[in-house]
Amino acid sequence: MSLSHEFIMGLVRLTLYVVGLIAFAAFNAAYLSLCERKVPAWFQLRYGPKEVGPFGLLQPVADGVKLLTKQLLVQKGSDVLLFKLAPVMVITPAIMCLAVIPFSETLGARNINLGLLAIFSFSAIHVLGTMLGGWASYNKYASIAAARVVAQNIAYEIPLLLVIVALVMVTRTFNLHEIVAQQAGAFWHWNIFRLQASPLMPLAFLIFFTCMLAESNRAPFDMIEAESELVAGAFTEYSGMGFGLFFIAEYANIVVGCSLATVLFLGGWHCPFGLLPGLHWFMIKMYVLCFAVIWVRWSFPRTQFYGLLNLSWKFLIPLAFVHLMLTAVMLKLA
Amino acid sequence: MWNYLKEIFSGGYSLLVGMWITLRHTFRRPVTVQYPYESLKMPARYRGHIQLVFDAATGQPKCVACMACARACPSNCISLEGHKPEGATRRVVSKYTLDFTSCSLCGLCVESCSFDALEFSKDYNLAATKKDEYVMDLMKQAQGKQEK
Amino acid sequence: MSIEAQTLHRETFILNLGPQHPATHGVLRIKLTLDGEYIEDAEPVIGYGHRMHEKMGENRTYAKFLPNTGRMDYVAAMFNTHGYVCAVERLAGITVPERAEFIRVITAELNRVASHLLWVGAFLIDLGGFTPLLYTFDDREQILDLLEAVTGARLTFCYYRFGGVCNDIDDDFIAGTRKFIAHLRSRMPMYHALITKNIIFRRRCEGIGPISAENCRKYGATGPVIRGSGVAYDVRKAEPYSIYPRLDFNVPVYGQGDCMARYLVRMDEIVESLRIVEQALDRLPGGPVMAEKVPRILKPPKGDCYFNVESARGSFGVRVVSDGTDKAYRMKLRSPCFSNLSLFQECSRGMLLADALALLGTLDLVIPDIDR
Amino acid sequence: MPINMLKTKFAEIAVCVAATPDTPSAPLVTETAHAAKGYDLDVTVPADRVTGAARIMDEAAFMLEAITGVDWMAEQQFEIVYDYTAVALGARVVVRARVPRATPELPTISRIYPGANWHEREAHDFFGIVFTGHPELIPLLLPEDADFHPLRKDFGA
Repeated sequence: MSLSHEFIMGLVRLTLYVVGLIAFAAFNAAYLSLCERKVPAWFQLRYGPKEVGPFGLLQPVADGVKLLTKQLLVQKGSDVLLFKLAPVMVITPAIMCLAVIPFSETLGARNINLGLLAIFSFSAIHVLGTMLGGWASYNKYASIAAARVVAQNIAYEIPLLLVIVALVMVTRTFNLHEIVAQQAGAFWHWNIFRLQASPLMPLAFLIFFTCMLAESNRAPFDMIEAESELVAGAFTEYSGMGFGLFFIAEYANIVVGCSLATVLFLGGWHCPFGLLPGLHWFMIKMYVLCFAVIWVRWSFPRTQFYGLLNLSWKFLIPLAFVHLMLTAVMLKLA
Repeated sequence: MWNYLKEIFSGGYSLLVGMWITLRHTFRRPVTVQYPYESLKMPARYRGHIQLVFDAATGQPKCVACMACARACPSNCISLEGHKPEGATRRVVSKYTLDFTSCSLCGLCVESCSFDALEFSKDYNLAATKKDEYVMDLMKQAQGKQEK
Repeated sequence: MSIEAQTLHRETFILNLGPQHPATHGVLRIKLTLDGEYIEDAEPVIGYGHRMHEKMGENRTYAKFLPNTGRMDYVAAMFNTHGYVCAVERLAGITVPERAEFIRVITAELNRVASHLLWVGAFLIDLGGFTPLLYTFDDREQILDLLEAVTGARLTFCYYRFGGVCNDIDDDFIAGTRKFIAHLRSRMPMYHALITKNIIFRRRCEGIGPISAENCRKYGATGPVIRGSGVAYDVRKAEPYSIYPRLDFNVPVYGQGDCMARYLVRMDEIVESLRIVEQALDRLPGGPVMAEKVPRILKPPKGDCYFNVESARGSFGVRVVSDGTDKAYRMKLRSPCFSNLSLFQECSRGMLLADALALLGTLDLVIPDIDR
Repeated sequence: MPINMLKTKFAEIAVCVAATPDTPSAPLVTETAHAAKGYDLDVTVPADRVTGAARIMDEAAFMLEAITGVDWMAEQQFEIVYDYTAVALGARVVVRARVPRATPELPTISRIYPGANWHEREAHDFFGIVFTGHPELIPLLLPEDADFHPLRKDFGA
């Protein structure tokens, strides 16, 4: 059996990308979780973790080791298969999503034509994973959280997709690489400021960001792990790395969401002043958005569940529709 | 419609104000005390566990074993013995035990003492691994402190 | 039909909230019957921290019971001690020197501020906001520092004695308190901007968990709960004690009866308490802080009496029945939280789980105070 | 409702006793000095009339503050004390009733004051007083299998 050179190279490339993406996701989870503890510490007039390593930089390692040494307890009466499958189902799509994101002109695992669609189809799976995890836990708090996560994600998928549809109408492509390429140049070329396409573009970005928070179950929309109501929500029964995977997935989802926001609205790897485009600009933009996610979480109380649905159905969806209509009209007129 | 838009703007503005407040706090100095490295000085009236006061002139405890403190204690955690040495004008304490496991740090014993023979320790690092360590022999403790 | 079949038929399930649950602030268990997320029935199960303080009051002398009082409502320990010493003083006919009365009011009101600040933070935790807790703790800590310098303890003060207080306050305390009052006043706009005006917070509180004035009366709910339902009932005004009649302060009342009203009552009470402390400091007279001729072993005459104080959570009452010996024949401690919690079952019916927890938070429960 | 009106109302249901054998018996309704006692009106009613007293208090818009017992060993009686306070007046009324220690039973007032439910359960816990007609007279503060009553004077501490 002879394997062609290209096939082997392709396999190596694939393996490298898979390893690289998993490493990227894990690294982000580790250090975003450190940020998640350091940033609120600054807000709250304290120091945050500072014992492990210089400035607490090795704290994620300590956390990881602790999680790895813990036993994954499976509660009697729970659905063992689903219970163990759920964390995997949550983390895999998050990593898959990273595969189509163009980090720079040349860096990106796969440049496929339907990249945007791929991301939305993958990201729908993690909802299922969380739901199954909560359901299989055989715990009432987790079951309530499982029901909540579905209602919440359905409600927020709609405005999210409406905003994306409007954007795609403007860009005329699903290819993320091309979407970024269209935004080349200084910041007024970015989609967020593409006011000639629709004057509501900045608002569309805010809707996208809000929905992204809700989709990744982040505060103030963290209904599924509302600790003052549901103890730890869907993750109540998870211990050790079972919980660890959910944890990594949460941050991977934030990274995906922020990357997507960067790609779609903030000009991807392009510099705001048209200078030196590259990976660093992408990273700066993405991490600024990640900081905003953490910032929002530590500034506000949690919304009530009907408040969350009200926000989606009464505010975000109508606004997204208005934005969609306006974009269509502008396109027709242009 | 107007109210609808007003709500969006006022609501959004209130969120921005909240974020601005938390961000502003970032630039203030942390208020926490990094405990094992730095510790606070206890105020003069801090009620720690009790200890015996020694007479500077004689080097002996001021306590005359009148049992007032033991009687005042709501939790009965003070037990002491005293004797009257020959030729002395007053009794001296020979054994003073504080069962810290049931002490509630109320300070009624110090208040009841008419000889100023009891004071509060300012030591608050009182973690121990065994219950026995909390049955404190105040005579011994005080001697240990004097030797230091 | 068996119980299980009925439950199946109604499609409700029972959820044990607690005894260890983040929202119950202690070992309180609430047996919830839920229909989806709607509460059909919420039965509080209490007594996990029961220590029988009333029996302890019967088998030890009056003075020895003093430390116990701080251990019921440990967040606002001054008030329990205040109610207790005042009840015994009333029974034994001890008059307290004026300076001691002023010091009592100053420390008690500072304690009220500390308690309310803690509540604001803890309530925000119930609603899922963590940062305000740290800010209120920062401010509360300064009160505790002040009180610690005077009383020697940060929580279980045990500061009042029959006939006065055990330590006099010094100039450092007065200067520190004045500084703190100015500091907290400057912080209040920040709290209002961060919490009160926040749209999410308002949505979580406005119109949520209404308690009618009638329900408050029927269940004996007092304190900020009844004042949030539009009834201006404050023991400090209704049955004036200590030097309160001589001080100028308002009783904040909000009529809506919802969580927001109770929250606003407490926020306004912080400001009012600061005013009280300031006035008391301005008029602080000299003189002794302990009445003379208070016997070491107190033996009040036969009879009974009742004394009520306005604690941070409502009206805290002590009924002492004396048989002329050095120990109380009967000591009834009426805790405000006990009555405040008892209306939860009725008022939470039909609410969503998260809203009910907001309602539970605004009742400002201190579990050891309920269980005694 | 002012105190003197309450006084006449309570006089109808209060226990009547004679101070000395020669004097005519008078209802046990005493006005007391608030500053000395902490309450304004001290009423003693027969055990079966506590609901009537509660109704009077309810009509006068009083709030139920507490229900408690006192164990009078020497007289072989339990005294049940109801503390009412008027939110508007700042007046406080104490209603007392006595039951024999052997059969400590009296009607519940939890239908008039739902808040009495817990107070009565607490009194049942501590003294073993049975409030007839109470919806669920099970231990509240004590463990659910508690069969002792700690505030009885003959309870070994």
